Amino acid sequence: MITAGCDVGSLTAKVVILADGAIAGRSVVRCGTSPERSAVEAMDAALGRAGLAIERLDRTVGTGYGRARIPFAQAIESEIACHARGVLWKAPAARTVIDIGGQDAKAIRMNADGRVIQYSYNDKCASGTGRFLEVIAEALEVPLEELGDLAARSTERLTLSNQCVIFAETEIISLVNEGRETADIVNALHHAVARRAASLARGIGVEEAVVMSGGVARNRGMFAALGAALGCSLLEIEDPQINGALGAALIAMDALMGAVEG
Amino acid sequence: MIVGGCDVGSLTSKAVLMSEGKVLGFSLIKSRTKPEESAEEAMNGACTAAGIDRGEVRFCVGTGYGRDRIGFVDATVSEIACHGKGARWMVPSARTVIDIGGQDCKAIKLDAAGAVVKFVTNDKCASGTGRFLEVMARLLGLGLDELGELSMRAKNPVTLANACTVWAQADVIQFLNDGVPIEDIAAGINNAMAGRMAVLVNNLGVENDVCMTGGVAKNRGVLAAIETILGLRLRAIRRCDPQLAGALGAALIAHEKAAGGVK
Amino acid sequence: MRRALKEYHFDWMLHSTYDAASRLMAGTEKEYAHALRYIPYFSGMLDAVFGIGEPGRYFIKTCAEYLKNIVTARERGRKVAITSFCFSPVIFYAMDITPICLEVMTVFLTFTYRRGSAEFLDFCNEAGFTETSCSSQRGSLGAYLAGIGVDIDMVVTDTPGVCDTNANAFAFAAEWLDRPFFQLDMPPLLKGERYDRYHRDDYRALVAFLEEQTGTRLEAARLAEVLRELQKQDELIGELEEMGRIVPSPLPPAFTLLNYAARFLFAGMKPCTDMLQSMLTMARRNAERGVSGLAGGVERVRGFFCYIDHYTYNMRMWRMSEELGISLQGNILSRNWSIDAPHVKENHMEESAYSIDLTSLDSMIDSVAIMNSRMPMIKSIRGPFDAPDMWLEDTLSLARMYSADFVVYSGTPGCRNTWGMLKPFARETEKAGFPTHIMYSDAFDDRVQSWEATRARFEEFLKVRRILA
Amino acid sequence: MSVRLMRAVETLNNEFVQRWKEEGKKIVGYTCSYAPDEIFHAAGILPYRIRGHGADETTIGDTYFGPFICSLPKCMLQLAGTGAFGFLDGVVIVPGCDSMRRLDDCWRKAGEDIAGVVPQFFFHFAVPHKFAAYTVDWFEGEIRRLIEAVERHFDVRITEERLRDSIELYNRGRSLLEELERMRRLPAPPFTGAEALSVVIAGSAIPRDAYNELLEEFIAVHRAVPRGIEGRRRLMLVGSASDDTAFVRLIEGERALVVADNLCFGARFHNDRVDEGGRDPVRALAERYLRRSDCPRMYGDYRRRLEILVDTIRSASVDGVILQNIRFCDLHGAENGLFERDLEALGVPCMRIEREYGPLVETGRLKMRLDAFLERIDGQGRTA
Repeated sequence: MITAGCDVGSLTAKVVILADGAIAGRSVVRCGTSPERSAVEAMDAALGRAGLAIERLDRTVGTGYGRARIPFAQAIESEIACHARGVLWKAPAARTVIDIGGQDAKAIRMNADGRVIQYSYNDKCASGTGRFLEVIAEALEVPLEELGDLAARSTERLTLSNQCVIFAETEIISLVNEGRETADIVNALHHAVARRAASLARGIGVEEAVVMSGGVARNRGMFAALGAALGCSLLEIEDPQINGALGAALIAMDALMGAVEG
Repeated sequence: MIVGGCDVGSLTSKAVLMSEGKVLGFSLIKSRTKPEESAEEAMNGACTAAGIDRGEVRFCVGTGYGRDRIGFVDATVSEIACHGKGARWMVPSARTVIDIGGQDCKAIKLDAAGAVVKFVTNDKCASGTGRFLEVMARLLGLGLDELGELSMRAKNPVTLANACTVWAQADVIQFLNDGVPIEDIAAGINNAMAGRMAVLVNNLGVENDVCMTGGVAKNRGVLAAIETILGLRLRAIRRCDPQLAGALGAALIAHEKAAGGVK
Repeated sequence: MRRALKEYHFDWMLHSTYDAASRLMAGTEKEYAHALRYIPYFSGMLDAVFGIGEPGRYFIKTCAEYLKNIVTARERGRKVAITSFCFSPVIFYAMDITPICLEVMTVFLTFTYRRGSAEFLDFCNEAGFTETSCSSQRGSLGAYLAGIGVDIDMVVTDTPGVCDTNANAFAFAAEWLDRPFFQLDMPPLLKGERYDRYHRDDYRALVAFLEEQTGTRLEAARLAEVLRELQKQDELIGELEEMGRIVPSPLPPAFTLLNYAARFLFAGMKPCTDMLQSMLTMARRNAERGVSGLAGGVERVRGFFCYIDHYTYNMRMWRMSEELGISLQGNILSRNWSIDAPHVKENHMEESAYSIDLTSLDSMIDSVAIMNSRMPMIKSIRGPFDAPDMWLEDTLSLARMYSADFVVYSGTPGCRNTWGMLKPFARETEKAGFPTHIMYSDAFDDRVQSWEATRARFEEFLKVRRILA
Repeated sequence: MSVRLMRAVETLNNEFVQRWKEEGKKIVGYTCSYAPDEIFHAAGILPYRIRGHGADETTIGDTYFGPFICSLPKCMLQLAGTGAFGFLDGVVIVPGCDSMRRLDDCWRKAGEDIAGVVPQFFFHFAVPHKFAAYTVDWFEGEIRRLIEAVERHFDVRITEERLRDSIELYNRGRSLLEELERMRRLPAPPFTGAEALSVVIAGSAIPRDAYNELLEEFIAVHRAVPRGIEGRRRLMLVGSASDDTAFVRLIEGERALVVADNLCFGARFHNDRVDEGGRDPVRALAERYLRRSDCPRMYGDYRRRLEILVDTIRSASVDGVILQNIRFCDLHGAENGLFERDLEALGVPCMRIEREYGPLVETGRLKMRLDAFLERIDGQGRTA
């Protein structure tokens, strides 16, 4: 049985191909303005890695912001369900999932069967998103991927109070103007985003083990800051960026198996 | 007598050199992380453009976020006064100035003599800033000027969440995904921006003539939308790039200060 | 506010629209379609309301008449008062004062204007009013501040102690328009001699204020007449509320809206009784046939709103409910706290309810005072959310009684009052077994969150929480 | 500036609080200036005004409060949730506004998650929104309910005699603060607005008898100052609760002086007296605390508040007024709009600012606007 999950987010599109319960191919591509094209591009890349033709896929599930526009998906699922499903597969002990996505952050609480008990999105106007990190990285002229390493070199604790992305950018510029170290600013940024995500999770109740899902989890500084904000250690999963797509592929698999069983 | 104005903003930095009421040269650069470096680069650029030596500048006024970090200026003045002054030079009949900068926007009311009578700035939310348009344009894969051009062709502009830039983005993505024509989204973006500006201007109490400065003044869509909402025509700026208003005003104030003796 | 908008008189515009609509029902299908070409945006709302049959037509007629009263108040020598939705209008009718309920006018706006209330909202900010305040008053208030509505004689509100944003909007309006202002103030608790006395003292001060403004005395006979009609209405509402318990519910989702109209526009007036009567007839017919009040006839799930419904724009919320097969079991604000109301009896909440005593002018004023203190929001959303008689208790008892499958919060970001306690509140409703969805949208302002996004999030909730597979 | 006063502003658990606790005495915190200090003092309890000072994040605040809520109660909850108010034996929530009112709900709920952050004595104290004979009656009843609750919980007696003594002591303090206010308005004030605000705030966290002594000392020292501060623009600060002296320092900079304010942490806190001659001290307290309706929470009383402002502007020779409000503060957000309209019409330059409560960061934007405002007052840019 071969299934695929396609997660078209606001910044990147991801595809995971599952063949008989193992990841056969994966891809991450940067989104253009057309979700269709991004989806196709990501799918082609993943198929290429898996050495498969699209006809071989038994079922594909789409998710993410652009889910309704994925041309080859047979079904669509919410990101909430996909992230929960993906995490459960990789870390069965997980009960709380935090995903800091491009446009929004989500906290999900689930039971042992992977059923979503409660979830919440970031509050309106909040800055705890991946987009926030991106804007600031740009303002600081630091590549997004390097934020984590940079924060590790921080020596002084700074506080960022602005919740608005744009005004936080101004706040950061004034910190730069004051001659603050970039490492300290980045560290403060991570903690600011982490604190917002932690409040979000606390609102629905945090149950361990906690897993951070989504691309931002690859940022070591962010990962550590979230643990600190929650006051517990996070369970690490491999390749968190493709977790949503993986969840979608798993849900596709579940559906086929359910159909067989039924 | 050659005087200079240097406007170090968070996104762009500008320098203008003037002599006897004429612009000798200017430069407009993307700001660097350190304002002193931005100022140096901008001023050197302006000198090169004017073909003069830095030493020839008799008096220089600094303005913008980084104004206190510019080493070479003789005095600093707030952006509000500089934009008012600069706009006045561009449009001598101006009584209301709308300036949309990268990180904030302002509406300034001038008296007959050109002094600032009152001003309002947007400190509530960044959705009424130039940065908002920039983020949106990139999301649509457009240049800032294209955003303006395209929006003029809209048939059914969308209504956009104007409360927050991030959330407006989420809406834009949703619209893109729903297959809404890009010009309708572009128009929605410009309308949201114009709507926020209009509230600011009306709160100040609009008085003719009205002109608009700052980078966004180059966006035809926003201009048109503001004109529609305010129900008046904006005076066109032709004498120089509207984005230079702050630096220009600083240079004009430098001239006054130098002529009147340093206060 | 654009100049073009200022060229039209706001209340007349609404009045002509609803008046024309109310005439449409007499014509043929073809005439209806033809007439709607001239008010295309309004058609979504009209289709939905006329779609529910006779009660919908009564509703439009009631709205038209309410608006007509407003635009003709001056020529009829009536004083005009701006007031709030949670303020019982009976006292105005008994004293020949024409009320303008700001929140209802805002709802009318969102139903009628394509751009909704946006420019009116913005005008308030241009006038110096804070942009973070509630959109429900700001929407139509903008028109009165801009001077394109009828001339106002006084401002009367009853939200101090309950909702700052609301009370503050009325205080601002009074000052800005330079008109006499009266507030009924609400203590944080509801029951007990000390609270009753305060409610009564305060209401007597209101009556004195209204007498001073109108230069006439409140007459016992007039008040009795209005209250008798109100008693009839309370009975009808009670029966409708009882029928809402049936599974499937015979009540169409839009009945919530009609119910509002009954309480907030025309309480104690004849047209409102007719509308309620017609609603009941229809509900009974559905119940007899065992069908749901939903257009499709099939109820898939039942939802209870813990605050208000989502108005913005064009009845989309109700239309979506029809599509998805969701019976809306009303909300906290659509509840009537008459002593005979089914939920009052069921939960033994007599002390938190009101009864009408027609014995004397004094007894009637006392009755109205207590009734007013039991108006929607005024009753349930004053003290701490988990105190007796307050938001949580009311929500849970009603959600249980009406067999709701889930609870939804919809409001406005301007609602400091509910957003201040919403997270702990939702935690409690979840604990009680009700999946709870929080909408981040604004019921009156599309610009806060687009309807598309609001709907997508809501459907996601129904799916992820496995309410609607 | 007295070091002891200064420390009481900067430290929540200040030396006076510590000593008070060491003596085994009780402290009750309250959230708004409508709570009558005298009641607690008469019970031998230290009344302590709860602030949000020092909270540099609001993770706990945001867990319970929604997003569209004033940052002041969020900061208060943040501190409470981290145990910073562990020295309080009781808390009185005064529903000054909706956001503050919900501190009741949120604080109690935080107590379910974080052990020990809700003191046993937790009291919701209501204040009517208008002044009339029957509202004073009701408020008097509410004060009596508070007295009874305090007596029962802390096993104390609030006698009429002790209450009269407390009223006298606090009135004495009010007179001293009035003197401070008068000195502030001199043509050359001997201290800055930031200092003046510090002195007033300190009073909300120090036992009143000790505070009165410190105040007398402060006044005496500054009376002796040969030359006050001259040559600055004179500003008045109006609006939402602010106990941030750094904010005032930023406003003052080198060119301005805040010579008057209308803030509930400032001058609003101490104007007016409690009647000492009346028959019933509780009635006198009800009258004073309700009548002194300088907060826009008292709806329909705008004209009176405008008069207070105009009087102050005249007597303090104010050059410009800064109307600030915390984001989501509906009350001041609306009233500032009216003040701006009416004061500008009288020729008083005004500037509105919206801000967040909390650590003063990103001062660049604010500084630019303050500079522009001073330039406007100076009439700079006017070409002859």
